[in-house]
Amino acid sequence: MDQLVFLILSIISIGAALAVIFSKNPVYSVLFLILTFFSIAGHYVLLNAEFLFIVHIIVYAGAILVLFLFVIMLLNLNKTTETGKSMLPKIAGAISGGLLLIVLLGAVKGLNQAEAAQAVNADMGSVKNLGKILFDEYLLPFEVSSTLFLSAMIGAVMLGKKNLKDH
Amino acid sequence: MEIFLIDKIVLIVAVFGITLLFALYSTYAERKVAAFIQDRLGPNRAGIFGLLQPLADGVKFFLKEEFIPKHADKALFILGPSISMTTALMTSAVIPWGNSLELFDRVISLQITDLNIGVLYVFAVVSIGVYGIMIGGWASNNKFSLLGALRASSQMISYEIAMGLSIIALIMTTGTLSLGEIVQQQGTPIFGISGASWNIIYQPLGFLIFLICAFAECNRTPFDLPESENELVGGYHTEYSSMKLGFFLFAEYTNMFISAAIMSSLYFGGYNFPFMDQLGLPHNLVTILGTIFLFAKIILFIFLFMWVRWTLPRFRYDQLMRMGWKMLIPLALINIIITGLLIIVLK
Amino acid sequence: MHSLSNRSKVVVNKEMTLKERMYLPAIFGGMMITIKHFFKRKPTIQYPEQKKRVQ
Amino acid sequence: MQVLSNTVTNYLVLASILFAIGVMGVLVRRNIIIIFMSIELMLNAINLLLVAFSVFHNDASGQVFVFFIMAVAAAEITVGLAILVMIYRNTGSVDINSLNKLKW
Repeated sequence: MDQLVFLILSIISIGAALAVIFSKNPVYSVLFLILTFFSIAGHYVLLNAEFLFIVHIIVYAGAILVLFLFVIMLLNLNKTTETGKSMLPKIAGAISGGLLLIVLLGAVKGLNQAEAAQAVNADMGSVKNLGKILFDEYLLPFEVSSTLFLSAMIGAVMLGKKNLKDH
Repeated sequence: MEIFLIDKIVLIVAVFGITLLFALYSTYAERKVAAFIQDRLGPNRAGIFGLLQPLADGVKFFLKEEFIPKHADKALFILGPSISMTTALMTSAVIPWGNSLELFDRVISLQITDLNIGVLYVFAVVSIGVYGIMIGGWASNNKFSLLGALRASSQMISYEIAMGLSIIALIMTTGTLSLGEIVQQQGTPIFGISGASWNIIYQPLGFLIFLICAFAECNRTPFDLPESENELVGGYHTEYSSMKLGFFLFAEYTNMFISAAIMSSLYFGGYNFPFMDQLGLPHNLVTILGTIFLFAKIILFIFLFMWVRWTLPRFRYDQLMRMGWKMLIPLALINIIITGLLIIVLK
Repeated sequence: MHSLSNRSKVVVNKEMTLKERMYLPAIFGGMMITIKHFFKRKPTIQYPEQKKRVQ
Repeated sequence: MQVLSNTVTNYLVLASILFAIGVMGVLVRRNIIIIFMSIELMLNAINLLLVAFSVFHNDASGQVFVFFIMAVAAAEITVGLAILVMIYRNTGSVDINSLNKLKW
């Protein structure tokens, strides 16, 4: 049962990920990326990581991809054609990407893991457990990441502002 | 196991049916409320008091010509309203529609599923609800629709932040993310009255912020800029016709019903009502009474939504953004700080 | 120019006070007005069945 | 306690495929937005792997790290999209071939 769900989710995520990079229209790319992220969220459910599942949907599907879609619609980018007629860089890129995949898969195959089905702690991914760890052991990184957010926000506002000399 | 499944399926079908019925009759109620506020009578020809009007409207929607503009993106044009409708209906799964019933020696919970991250689930569904409007507006290939879609997305993202912050203060007092538990906690006696310790007593400011954000998230007046008729023709649904338009409108009313239900469960005690344990009634009767009370609260909230719509004018776009970012978010942060201080002091 | 309804008001662009800027009292006042109309008797006449005499 | 029937190798294979697709997207496409999306895809492959490892090794730290990666990704995207809007304003396109001012 679990394995069947895993297989279906994996096929969806790989297919949608391929569609992301090969669709002509950026709006379609964003929509396929949403599909990919939902299937990855499904994997999180399968792994009992309920908190990450919901945060993943809120952060990625709810905020980041809406921003992508917003920018594409705002700048009306759906018609832009890509320059660079020569196919050579594209073929080279595709081949090197494929080679990377082969190397990674080879490394995985060489791991020689004799793992059977494992018993895991089903309660590990709960909000309570993760919250305790986050605010106990990782309090400093948490605060630092909030500073990062603040600086990113200020940076985005400064970048987005029109040049004051123009007025 | 199988009996459990049958319970759930019956419950899901019932909840969907009731939600759709409410959405259907909200359109009728909206027209009646508007009429009464404007010293008119409203629809009163179809059936007694015009009660069959929604059915007539539905038939009309189905029989209208289905029109897809030539330059529209066909697949996304159809996808837009479907996403809107799906996300509008999805939230009803975690709302506790009543306490448990004891039937045939079994305990049946009137909540489809009690996720222990229920509040976050509601939040996630709300945050993906914006895609329906954005995709529909973009696929129409019409500048008014596109403007409506852009406005909808920026408005929803802005108000989601304030909404989340106001919920955080609530969660700090309740200490749980499960909607079922939050409602149950509100049933504890206060001042000797059982079923009256509603969260509105602890979080008045948070509730006000949540209410304003709920108006903005449902695209209701005074925040209905995405579909403002007099500047954007119809906003994101300018190009839609027939049942696809019906889906968009229906999704709006469903959202209104669901957000009314969420507000009643989060802040107004859900199915709890004052003196519920002191009347000495059997458990099942109390449960049924509680569900009736929940629906009464929901109807009151829907009336509030409509009352506000026919009273207040629409905000200007910059006023909307200023209110979201410069008033509601700081207020919500202050609310969090006050709540935290009170929790520390009272402990 | 003379106003027709005697209800015209000269616009003043003064700074709004805190109470006015909160909008809430004004919103509440407006809602009271509409709810008053909600319970008013309606002057509607059901035309084909009910006819008003023309003077 | 719950028994998972998938092994960590399954997740390793899936994550490597997703990561490679992301790399391919960065190399093949010339549109900045698509490149951004490919980077997000790579980050997500890493996230998935971290969650899988954390679950199979019974250590919740991995999930906390995923949380941090999400935070950093969100910050990266806000700044990145702001830069993208500036680029579009100045050059009128989002093709990375138009950004050749610094090329020799």
